[in-house]
Amino acid sequence: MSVDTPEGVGNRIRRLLPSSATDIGVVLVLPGLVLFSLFMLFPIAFLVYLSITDVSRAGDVIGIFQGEASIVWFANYLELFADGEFWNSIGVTWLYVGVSLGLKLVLTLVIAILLTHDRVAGKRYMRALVIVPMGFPPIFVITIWRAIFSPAAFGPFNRLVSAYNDVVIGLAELVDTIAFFVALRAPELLLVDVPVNWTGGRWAAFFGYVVTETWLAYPFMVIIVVSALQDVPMELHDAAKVDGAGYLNRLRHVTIPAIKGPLVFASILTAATSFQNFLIPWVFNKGGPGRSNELLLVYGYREARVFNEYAMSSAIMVVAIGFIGLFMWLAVKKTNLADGV
Amino acid sequence: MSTILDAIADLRAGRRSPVDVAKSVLTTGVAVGLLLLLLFPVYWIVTVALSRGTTLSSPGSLFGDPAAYTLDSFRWVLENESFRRGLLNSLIVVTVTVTVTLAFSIPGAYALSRREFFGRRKLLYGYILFTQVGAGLSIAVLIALYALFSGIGLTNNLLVLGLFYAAGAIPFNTWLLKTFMDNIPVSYEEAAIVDGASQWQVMREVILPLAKPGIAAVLVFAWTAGWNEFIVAQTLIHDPDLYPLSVELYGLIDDRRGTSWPQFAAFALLFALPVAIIYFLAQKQVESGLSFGGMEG
Amino acid sequence: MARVTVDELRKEYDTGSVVAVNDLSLEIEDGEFVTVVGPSGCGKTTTLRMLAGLEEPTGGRIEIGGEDVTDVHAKNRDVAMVFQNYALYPHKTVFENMEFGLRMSTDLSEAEREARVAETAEMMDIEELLEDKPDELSGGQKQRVALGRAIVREPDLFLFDEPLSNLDAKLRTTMRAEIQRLQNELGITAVYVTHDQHEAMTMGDRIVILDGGELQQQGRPTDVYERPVNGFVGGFIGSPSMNFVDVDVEPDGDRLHLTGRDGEFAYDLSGAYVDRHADDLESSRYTLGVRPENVTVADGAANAIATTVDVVEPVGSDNFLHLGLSDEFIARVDSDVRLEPGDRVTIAFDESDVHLFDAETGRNVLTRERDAPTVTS
Amino acid sequence: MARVTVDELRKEYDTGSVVAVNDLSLEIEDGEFVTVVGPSGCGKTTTLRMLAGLEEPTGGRIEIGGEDVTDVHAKNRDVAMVFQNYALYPHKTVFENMEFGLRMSTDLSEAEREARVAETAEMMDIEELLEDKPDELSGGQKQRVALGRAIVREPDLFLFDEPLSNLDAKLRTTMRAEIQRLQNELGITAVYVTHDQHEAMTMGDRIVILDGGELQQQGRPTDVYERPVNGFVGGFIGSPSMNFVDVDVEPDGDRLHLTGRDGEFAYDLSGAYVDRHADDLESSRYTLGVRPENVTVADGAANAIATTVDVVEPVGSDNFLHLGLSDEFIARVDSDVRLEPGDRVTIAFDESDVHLFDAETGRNVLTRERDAPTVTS
Amino acid sequence: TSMFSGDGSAELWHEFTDSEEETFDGHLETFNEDADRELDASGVSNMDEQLETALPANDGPMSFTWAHDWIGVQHENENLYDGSDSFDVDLEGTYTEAAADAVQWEGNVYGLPYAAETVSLMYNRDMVDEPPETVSEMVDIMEREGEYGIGYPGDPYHYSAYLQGFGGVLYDEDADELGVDDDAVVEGLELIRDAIYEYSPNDLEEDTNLSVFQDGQAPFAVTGPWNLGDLRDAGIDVGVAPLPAPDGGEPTPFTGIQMWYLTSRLEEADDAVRDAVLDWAEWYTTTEDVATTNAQEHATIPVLQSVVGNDDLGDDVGAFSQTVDMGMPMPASEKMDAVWDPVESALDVVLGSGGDPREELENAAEQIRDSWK
Ligand SMILES: Nc1ncnc2c1ncn2[C@@H]1O[C@H](COP(=O)(O)OP(=O)(O)OP(=O)(O)O)[C@@H](O)[C@H]1O
Ligand SMILES: Nc1ncnc2c1ncn2[C@@H]1O[C@H](COP(=O)(O)OP(=O)(O)OP(=O)(O)O)[C@@H](O)[C@H]1O
Ligand SMILES: [Mg+2]
Ligand SMILES: [Mg+2]
Repeated sequence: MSVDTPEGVGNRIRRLLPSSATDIGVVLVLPGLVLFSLFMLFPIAFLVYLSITDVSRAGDVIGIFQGEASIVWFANYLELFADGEFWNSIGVTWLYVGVSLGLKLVLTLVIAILLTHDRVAGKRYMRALVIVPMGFPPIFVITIWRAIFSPAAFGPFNRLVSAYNDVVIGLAELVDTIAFFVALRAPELLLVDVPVNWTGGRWAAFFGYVVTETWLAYPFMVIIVVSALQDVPMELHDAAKVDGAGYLNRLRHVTIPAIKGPLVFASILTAATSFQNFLIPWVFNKGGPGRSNELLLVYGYREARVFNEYAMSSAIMVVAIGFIGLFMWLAVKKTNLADGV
Repeated sequence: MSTILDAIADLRAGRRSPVDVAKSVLTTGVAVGLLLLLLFPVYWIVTVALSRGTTLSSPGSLFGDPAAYTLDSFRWVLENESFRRGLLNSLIVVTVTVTVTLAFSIPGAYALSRREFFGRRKLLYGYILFTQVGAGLSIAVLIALYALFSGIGLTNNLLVLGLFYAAGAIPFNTWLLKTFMDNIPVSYEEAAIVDGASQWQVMREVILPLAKPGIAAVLVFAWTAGWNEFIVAQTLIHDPDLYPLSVELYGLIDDRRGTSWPQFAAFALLFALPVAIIYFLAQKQVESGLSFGGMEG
Repeated sequence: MARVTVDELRKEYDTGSVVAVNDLSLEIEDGEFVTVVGPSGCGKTTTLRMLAGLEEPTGGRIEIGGEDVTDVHAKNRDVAMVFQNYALYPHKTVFENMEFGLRMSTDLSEAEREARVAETAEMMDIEELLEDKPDELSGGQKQRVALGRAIVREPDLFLFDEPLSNLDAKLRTTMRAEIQRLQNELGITAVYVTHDQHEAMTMGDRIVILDGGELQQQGRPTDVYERPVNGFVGGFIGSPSMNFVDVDVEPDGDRLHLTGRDGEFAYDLSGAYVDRHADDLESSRYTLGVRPENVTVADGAANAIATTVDVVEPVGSDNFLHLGLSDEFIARVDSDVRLEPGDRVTIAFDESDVHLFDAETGRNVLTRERDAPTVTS
Repeated sequence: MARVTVDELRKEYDTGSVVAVNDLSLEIEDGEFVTVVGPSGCGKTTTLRMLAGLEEPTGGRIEIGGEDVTDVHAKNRDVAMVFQNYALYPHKTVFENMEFGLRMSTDLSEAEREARVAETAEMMDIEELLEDKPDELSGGQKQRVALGRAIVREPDLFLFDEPLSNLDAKLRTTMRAEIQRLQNELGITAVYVTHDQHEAMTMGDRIVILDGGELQQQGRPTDVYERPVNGFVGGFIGSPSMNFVDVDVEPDGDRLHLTGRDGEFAYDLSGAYVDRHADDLESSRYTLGVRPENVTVADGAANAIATTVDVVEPVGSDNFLHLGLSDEFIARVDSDVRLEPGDRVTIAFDESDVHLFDAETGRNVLTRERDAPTVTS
Repeated sequence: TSMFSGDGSAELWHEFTDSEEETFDGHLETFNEDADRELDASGVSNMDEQLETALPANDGPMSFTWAHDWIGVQHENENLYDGSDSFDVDLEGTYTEAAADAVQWEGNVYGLPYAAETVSLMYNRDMVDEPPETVSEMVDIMEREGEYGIGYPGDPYHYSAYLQGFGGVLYDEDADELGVDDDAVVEGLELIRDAIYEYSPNDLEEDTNLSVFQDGQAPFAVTGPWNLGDLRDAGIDVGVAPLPAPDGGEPTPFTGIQMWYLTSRLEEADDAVRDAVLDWAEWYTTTEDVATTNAQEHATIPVLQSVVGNDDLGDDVGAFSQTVDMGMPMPASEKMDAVWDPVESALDVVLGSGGDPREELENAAEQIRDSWK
């Protein structure tokens, strides 16, 4: 960006001068910008204002126009930063974002690579099917996943785990009968205690969140990565083959670098979305057990709705928006998204 | 399909070795397996919608008793007055969202892609920064939002709701479309200008048709944004006659009295249908719209 | 059709740090076909784009058909441009591609437009393609459509930006003939940018050579070929390139004695040659230029120079001998002259084929007097 | 380096409906540089890709260095390929691009790899670019890196698929010289696909001409130029193209009298010429071929033919005269032969420069006996 | 109301289930026939959230129906209308004592009551001959019958009967005392853990719990009258009984009084509308036919004195009535709002992840006290 160089300044001045080419750009961008500001920036500004007042109830928020709130400046923020739950929440949220992103990336890559692979018949139809999760309302899907992760023994996931246990035991027995002289103790380690308490255990619940989040977000990433994969120049693969690279090496040295831009782009967007996830923890077990898995927005929501601390919750949201803003800003800086993918 | 037939023909003619064909069958098998695994919840939802009773999970067979499958729940949804009303309302909202998003983001994207103007880069940054803020914003500040909107009398209005979604969708979609337009060679546009086309004609005759894949992607994203959202809808709409489908759907979840899951599942499936249709229709366009690759000159 | 005047046209980029076109003045007669050549980045495209109105000049004036169009928007200039990549609208059929310009810039009725397109399509032999989309066409067909799209509008001025460079050699020959035929039939006024020697030499009534944004020379192709105003033009026009040898000049009676600064080379210029520019030969350092086809292998001739054959390149029709006289000194000889690398040969060339360029300014000491006529020709 | 044997190589696409390569057999000696030419779609790229292992042959065998590699995967063949669009890994630096092949296909240590890359980079004069990414390079630099990437691996066989076609004329000349220098220095075995006449003629020890997937002729470039086995090869090699005239042959004593089927043309072949192939001239319909550079404007010569000048194309070094003898009959004459369109001229060409092709099979009646030596040469 | 916008003009809001709505529509029709001004009603989902935003903005209904426990909050938020001067009914003389108390808050009458409700024990008659009277009896049966023993949704509302089964009170409204960490409540939670959760499908989710009963895999379930219809439709021969008593205690479930609330919008409403709404509340809560139909069709417990004890209401109502009698009205104070969530978290931790009951309840109590500050 040429901003502070003399040319930059010159350019800026020139661009400010009335000239049809410049004007029309502004005119075209302006409506969208105004609409966006009206409906998004303005509420954010309002939120920031709320966060420095002492409003506690819904009624007060609405009454704020009648000047019923007093300004307490940073009291809410100070209180927030002093709250251990808040820091726990921040930690869990980042962990959640990180782990689910990792899982999403792996899953997305596997799906996308499979569904663009030459050897897969009917891949176009499969690609259409695989993004079906995008069509359901999140609240519904999350409830379904909550049921899948039911801690009851007959919960679908618990059934899966039981089935897995059966397979392990079966295999162990098989090995045992074939090689009877081997004292086989390994299965104990491989077995899982059923039923798993998916909502009662902190990490079990966390696992449930991550799986659900991944399921919700992968279609978006798959669409983008599939599109990117279709654009990888065949010639690069040919060059790598001739250079002696096998499938995995080509994946690592040709495919992945070629789709890196879109992949990073999709990652950043879903990471930012999952940072703000509310419904998953809320529907699963309200960020439980206890408050151990409260993602940031659940924390904020609790403050607002349950404890009637609207100002506090606004402060939390401001912090959340700050985090996302910072995250996006860094991401954009690092990856040059502003110039395209 | 033709891939398979070709493979068989090739195998017969000895042009492909059995090993080669086996490899294809195996990879396809892996893909299908993965797909089945991923779509398990969807399959489950379908069986729930077909089941009798009211519960989602059941200690018996996971998928209920196929012999007892019934379409009652779907019938219930379709005959349900609020479904039909909600559908209409949702269509209104989504039409507004999609139209406004397209109407605002196409020119915006064009300007960002093709024109140099003061603050262009800052705006691009801003847009990307804010692409993801909208969603989370709505949850904790519902009251604030409501206070704002009711203060200026904009509650209970489907147009305003649609506009709100559009506002949230504009940054991301503008940026997406801008990225797409960056890859449309300028020479088409110049050819049209030299041919005597005005700015507007260039837009209509050249840019719009060429940006179709990008526009299709935006359409799908804007559509899902307007269609699936319910929290803001519920906050800004108090008149049950104006509830969009998502709010009606959410209303079926009754914490106190229990939810009738087959009905809920049937409702959700019907709810998801339009999105699925739109996507199937636009799939090819969307996939190339998101490819971020070059367009042939 | 129209006369085009370009007056001190200038284009700067990046706030003046890049001068793409440097005060270029040109007169293009009605019906004249001008080819523009020059190395990559010399400002050819920029000039064309300013003529089309796609780029705003930093300075200078453009007149088309007597009207000052410098500030006229591209869409209001009656100009057609054929782009290097054709820039056919991929979503429109061939018919729609051709009709688009008519629809935009004329108020012909639909029927009239159809008739015009049909007529042009016939002329270009693309009637059968009218319903196809560009991506169903081969390279040559695309090129034809791009030409047709320009022609159908019957504009004042045609601009071509390396229109054939994406075609293979055979197709290029065909299309070149096509364009020449159209030029003859329609008498179009055209500016044609190319980097193909053959096109530049054969297509234009006039050739314009640019370098670094500046006009180097303009004139009839053969004139430019035979009398390049400077070393750049001499080296740029012609393939293989003109051979250059750095020489020191020493008067020797009424003759001039040239000695190669890297040895081996010696040549005498006659009094007649000297007379034509005697007062110009002040400095003693010059570069001698002679074209490969003018170098002959001839033992007994006057002014013969003995040298070694480094490489023999038989190209079928001729043999190219790379000689040891300077870095890249080539003689084009008949293909039946069979020599081997390492052979000693004696070469000669006629005094009339010798060009002398000032080692500092590069200027051709002979053609200086002729600057005036070539510029206004 | 290695000897390459291609035996009845065949490639079909779309379940046999397209035969891209039709039972091609070739022997490439160790250290030989073979250029492959042919019109677009004739199967050049397909052949190369089969050699590289990127395409599975439908039939036939490929041996490299005595080993049958037909079913060996590309990554296990010791072959390097230079692609038309360079195909440099865009996210890797020049160094990494060059090192990649070594890393994949050899078990050299890092230090050894670095040394090899450094050495090659020096040879290619790209040491300074090692840290740059491909998109920071100019076309010529990219081309150099692509070459370096291939060379550094010291493979058995080099494959080039029109490596210079994306460069401009001047750069192409430089890079051509570069490749020739490498070829001389390293003595590489290479198959070089091109559509550039000049490259085809000058770069290869041998030239292979394909058409429609089938081998037409192979041999030393000058041999092929002078003795094309059929009309296709005659017309394809050489620029401007060989001139063709459809003639009827009538014996006239011991001579043969040729008459153009479209009038104007008449030529007598001597008994000596006739003797060389008398028994072949059964059919009476032939096509006569003569190269433009062999046609002279000469009034008094024997066998002179009077005709009209249609177009004069001065290309600087020569003038191309388009004559009325057949559709496209060109004479390349000296640039000081100044004729105007419409002038009557008398032309002549030597009997030894005349090719006679069977009108039906296209076969050159003269070179038939020489088929054997050219095929195995 | 145009096509795109509305003003939320329906005067009455409810969140009835389909079958309840059907009965309700009948009542409304009857009322509207004789009324001077017809009233309009809407089923609203997530009514609490809707009201919370609508009423302060002078939007939303004139009246809505819900259990009495919102009174405190709505009063705090100034969303209610005091009807004490407007009603002609004598509260104490017309409704049961609990019902009459429930609609009053700080001396204001914020609506009129029409039914009581609570959760009670349901048993599968095919598996259980005689409903158990004590928890030990129930445990015996659970040990014997079914894959699972009981479907018992795991939230403070459903569990309140046993949390408060040994004399503890989660929140004593009158004394303004928090009892969450009382020994008695801890004892109750231990009982729930050992004698109830142990036999449940180990998922607190209501859906899972109901499913085991509905599938005939558990002899017992604890739920409210609203699920009776569905359970019977699923083919279970459901019997309703009072909640069994723990050793040395008595189940004390929270009970709710269904009422028509008067909202603050009435203050500025037209006289005609206001009168119609007030009339409606009176008519609905004092018409015997309404009370009996609701009881017969939806097993709600009448609070209209003239109907209470009526024999025609059916066995189910009888059993529910007995449970209601054991119970205590939910606290309506807004302070109660802060109690639910921490207690639910505590249940979650204790039952779900084996936390210590005392410790977790003390934690919860601390949180609640914090948020009251
Ligand atoms: N938009 C631009 N911004 C900055 N510099 C530019 C721009 N366009 C062209 N230039 C510069 O102007 C000079 C002339 O460019 P131009 O494209 O006219 O060259 P050209 O003669 O057409 O070259 P080529 O043969 O490669 O097409 C070059 O140095 C180029 O880098
Ligand atoms: N993947 C493919 N499927 C079907 N046909 C193909 C495929 N690849 C090549 N062909 C066909 O095979 C023939 C030979 O193609 P090839 O690319 O080898 O030609 P080429 O000689 O390299 O041409 P060019 O000079 O244009 O590069 C052509 O007719 C082409 O259409
Ligand atoms: Mg250019
Ligand atoms: Mg090719």
